[in-house]
Amino acid sequence: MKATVHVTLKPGVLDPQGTAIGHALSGLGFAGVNSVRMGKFLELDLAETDKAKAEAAVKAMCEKLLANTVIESYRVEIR
Amino acid sequence: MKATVHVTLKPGVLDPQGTAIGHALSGLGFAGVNSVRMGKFLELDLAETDKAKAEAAVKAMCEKLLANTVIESYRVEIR
Amino acid sequence: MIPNSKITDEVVKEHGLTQDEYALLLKIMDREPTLAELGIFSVMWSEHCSYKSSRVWLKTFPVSGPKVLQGPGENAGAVDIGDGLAAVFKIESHNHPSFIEPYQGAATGVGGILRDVFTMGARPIANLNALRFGDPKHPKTKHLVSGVVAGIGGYGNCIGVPTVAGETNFHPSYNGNILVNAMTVGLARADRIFKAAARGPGNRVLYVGAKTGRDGIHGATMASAEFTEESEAKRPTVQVGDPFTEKLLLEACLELMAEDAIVAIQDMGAAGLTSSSVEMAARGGLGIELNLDHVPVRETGMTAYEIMLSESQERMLLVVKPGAEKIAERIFAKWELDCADIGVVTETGHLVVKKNGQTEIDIPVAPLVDQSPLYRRPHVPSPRRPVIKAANTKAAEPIAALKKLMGCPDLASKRWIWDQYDHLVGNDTIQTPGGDAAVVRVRDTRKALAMVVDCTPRYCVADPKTGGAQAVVETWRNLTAVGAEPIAITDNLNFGNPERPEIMGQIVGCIEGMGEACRALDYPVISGNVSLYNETNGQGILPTPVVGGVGLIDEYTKTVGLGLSKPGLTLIVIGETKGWLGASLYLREIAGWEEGAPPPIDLKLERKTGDLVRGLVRSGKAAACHDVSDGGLLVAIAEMALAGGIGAKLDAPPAGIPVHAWWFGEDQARYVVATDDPAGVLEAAKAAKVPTRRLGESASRSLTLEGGGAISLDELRAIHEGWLPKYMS
Amino acid sequence: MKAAVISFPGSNRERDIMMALERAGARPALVWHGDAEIADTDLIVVPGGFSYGDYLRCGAMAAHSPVMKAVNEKSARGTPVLGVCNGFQILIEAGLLPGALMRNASLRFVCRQVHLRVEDSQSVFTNAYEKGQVIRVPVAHGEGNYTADPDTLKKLEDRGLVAFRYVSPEGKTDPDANPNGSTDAIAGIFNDSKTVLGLMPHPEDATDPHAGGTDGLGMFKSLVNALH
Ligand SMILES: Nc1ncnc2c1ncn2[C@@H]1O[C@H](COP(=O)(O)OP(=O)(O)O)[C@@H](O)[C@H]1O
Ligand SMILES: [Mg+2]
Repeated sequence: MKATVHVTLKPGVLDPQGTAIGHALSGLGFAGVNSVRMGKFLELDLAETDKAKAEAAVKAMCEKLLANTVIESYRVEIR
Repeated sequence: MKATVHVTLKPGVLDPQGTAIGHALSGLGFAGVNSVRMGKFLELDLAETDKAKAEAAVKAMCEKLLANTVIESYRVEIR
Repeated sequence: MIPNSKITDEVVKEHGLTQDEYALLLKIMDREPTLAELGIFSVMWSEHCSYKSSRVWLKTFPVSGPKVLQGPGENAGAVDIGDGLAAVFKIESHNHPSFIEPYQGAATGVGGILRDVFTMGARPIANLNALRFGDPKHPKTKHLVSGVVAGIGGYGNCIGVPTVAGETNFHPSYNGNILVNAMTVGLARADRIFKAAARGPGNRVLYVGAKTGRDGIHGATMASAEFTEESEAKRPTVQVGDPFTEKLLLEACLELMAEDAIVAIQDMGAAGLTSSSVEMAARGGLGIELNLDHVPVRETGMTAYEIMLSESQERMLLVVKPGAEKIAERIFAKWELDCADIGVVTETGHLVVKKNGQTEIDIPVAPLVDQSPLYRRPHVPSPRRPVIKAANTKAAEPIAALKKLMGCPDLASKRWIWDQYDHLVGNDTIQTPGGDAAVVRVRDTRKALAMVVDCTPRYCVADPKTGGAQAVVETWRNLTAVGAEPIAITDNLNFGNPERPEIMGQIVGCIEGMGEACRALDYPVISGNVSLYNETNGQGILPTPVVGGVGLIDEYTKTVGLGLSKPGLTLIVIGETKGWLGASLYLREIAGWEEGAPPPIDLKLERKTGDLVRGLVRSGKAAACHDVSDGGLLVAIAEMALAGGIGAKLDAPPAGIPVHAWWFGEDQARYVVATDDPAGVLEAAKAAKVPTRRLGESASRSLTLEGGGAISLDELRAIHEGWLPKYMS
Repeated sequence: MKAAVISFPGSNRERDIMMALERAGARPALVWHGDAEIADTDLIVVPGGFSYGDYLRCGAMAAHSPVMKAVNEKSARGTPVLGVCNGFQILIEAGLLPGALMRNASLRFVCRQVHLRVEDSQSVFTNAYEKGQVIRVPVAHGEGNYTADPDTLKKLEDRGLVAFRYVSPEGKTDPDANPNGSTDAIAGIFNDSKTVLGLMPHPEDATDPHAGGTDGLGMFKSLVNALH
């Protein structure tokens, strides 16, 4: 199965990268960008064939490694 | 409007980070992870209210800055 | 005033104030405070900001001397190094945040100490770090090591300040409370040191740097509260660092400082806008009025409470000369930083804070600062430990013991760590990590600064006074070993809960020992930091008073390292070896015994021995030099051999001392010198009345002990370099 | 020889490289990234550091700075351009050199002395070295893992456009000697005309006998030889 994981900063947590990208975009002449937030996107290819089990496993991976749950939240999708 | 951008490495481009994460996952005891690919995920908040225009603008941002089209591809969604 | 939102006992308690402290607050205010005012008292009277448990003892440190330009009390201390220049330095802890979020906690710790130094008008030239982690076998340790090291590197590398030295120990007492202490050394013009005292009513107050968010609100109170399981729930209080913004802030501030524009400048560290504005007003004996509507924020709907207590990083508060606002605006705009006029210096002596046209805070500054609680907490001295006779300890075969020691977590090479730190940027690093002290050149002069951090917690727990003195003395020795003249120290006192008399006893003992050593060596304390309540569920850390020392080298080509660079050098130990094994690393690692009184310190002897050694280095008589510390003589020689890639043939120990005590005893006031001119060294030592003994000669690519086996450098190196990478993989 | 050293927000080795140029007898001058013009110069240097914090992708934002247009123009007219570390990343992002620099294979920043083999001594950047010479210089980066598509790699090899490779002190390629996992141990490359050089290591931090040795001086001497 394929899993995708979105890891994003929790609301309110400073995102220096996003801020700098927003700045750079306006410097390049792109007007009207109010804000940019940057996160991570992971695609996992899993041997597991049971959807529920795959989801549980990926969530465990997020808690343990893929996301820093102190400042980040994550979203898992299984296909 | 809100735009989301997924920037991922093109197929065939080596992904050292994804590989390392895959290793780390198996080190943590997660079996059956065949491969991991890592990408970026951006959320933009735009002043533009026309969907087509917003999409065109964000695509231009990707071409110019957000993605390195030599090794990365991107996907834009507007909501 | 805005209406009061019910200050209950519960609310007061949540703010970390005792009933007595709250009563004092009421007396000062002469009315019930607003919640925002309570918040301000809470952070200003926290242990972290007020030093309420340690202040009476800190006053006993010697803080002056002919070279001291600025002692404790400002953002950082400063000493005169000649040529019209000053070395500015300080150490700071970020222990609790680093335990909760190791990467960001450590990174923002580095960011904070850098700001303390460049706030003084100094360009940072080097970073150091002192790290203590729990048992390597503890499930959290590896993750913490990896995050902390990446965070320190991530911040320092990006801002372009080399991280040149540090120390890293492991002990189960740090399982729930790691220590992350970061030190920065900077250079300033001696006649242009900037201070934080507000002057001139009517002068404008400017806010520059990053926008304010809801980061780390209550961070300062958290850093003073004992950890419980629940405190992990305070997680959203961690701040995220932005080294890129800090780099811009650094360059912009230094550019502005070159103009005649600044009256006072203070970084926003712990307790952010609160402590910076209060301290500026207090130091100038004046008031400050702030309008929070002008503070750049990155969240909507922030309250006065939140804005005043936010610990968002990379921000500065300035008071500028009349008309200088324009200069500041131009420079900050060039560096693409926010700069906002948020208030004015007043004559009222009050901190007045307005938001949406309402006065939310109105506190008399002088009593807030001067009447802050001060405790002379009860303390009991640590029980005396017995002196352990070397003859009563396990005698291991020297090569086997050496192998064990060189590969133990505390002594194993920390290359895996410093490889992740850019220790070269600037191209002034004359001695890189791996030696006794790092040496960094002073630009455009022939001088260099030597710098080091040290502490031996196992001595401090065994006998706080001796341990405190030893920490000071070890930095002094490390500076001496590279030929530097030690100038002054900064210190970071890391301890458990001061409300426990045993812990308070450790604090008092360590401070006493440190002060005594500083006085005897003319080596004053010019800055420092205190971190208490490093305790989880009643389990305190080992007492860890980290000392950061800085020394001056007049001619940078005349420093030596510890490496044996060629065969045929005579190795001589300077100082007397009696074979003291109590509280030694040998005893802990080989006999599994953390016991005994630590080696005594004789400060007169230290001084005499160090002065001799410094002379040997400076006169070129020493081709290599290393002080003898953890692990004793044989470990010191092994480190010299590995550093230079040349081994040694060592003579048999003298009669009358157990072989293992000779090689691994930790008697103080000793150095190993490698020389081309043994006669010259012995003569100088004799003139100085310092005992010496020939140890052997540098030779081949192995260490050979007469009558005691041998080991190749390749094998030794594999052991020494192998532990940490293997552990982290 | 005049050299223009470009400074971006977040650059941090501009002074190191200016000192190295001076030690070799050149006259360097700083140029601010916001400037649209570069005064008359014999050489352009894009120094190391963390331009724009290395956010998004290393070098991506700097590659769009106003000054980069001028760099492109001058380069097209033959002015030599040297990019070191972050400068290499910027030149790649700006399209002046092919390929990409990925996270180090270890995923860790690495600062240490490495050995490089000089693969070509015919360029303005390397004429003071011998072909095959091994030099010792430091690296300090987190994203220096060079990669390119097979066609590009083949072209680099066929046309002798690999400038330096990571090797053991004895001059052999060896995985242990490769600090970042770069394909074919590539440490630095030229453009087609060998007027642009990008490399990850820092020769500028090996130009002083008391701070890291002098093996890097050859690069700056080469430039002075060729461009005086
Ligand atoms: N966290 C660290 N960062 C940088 N250098 C470190 C770190 N930990 C240890 N080192 C370096 O490792 C060497 C050995 O450290 P240590 O055993 O504490 O030395 P000493 O016994 O002389 O005090 C020193 O050069 C020190 O600077
Ligand atoms: Mg030492």
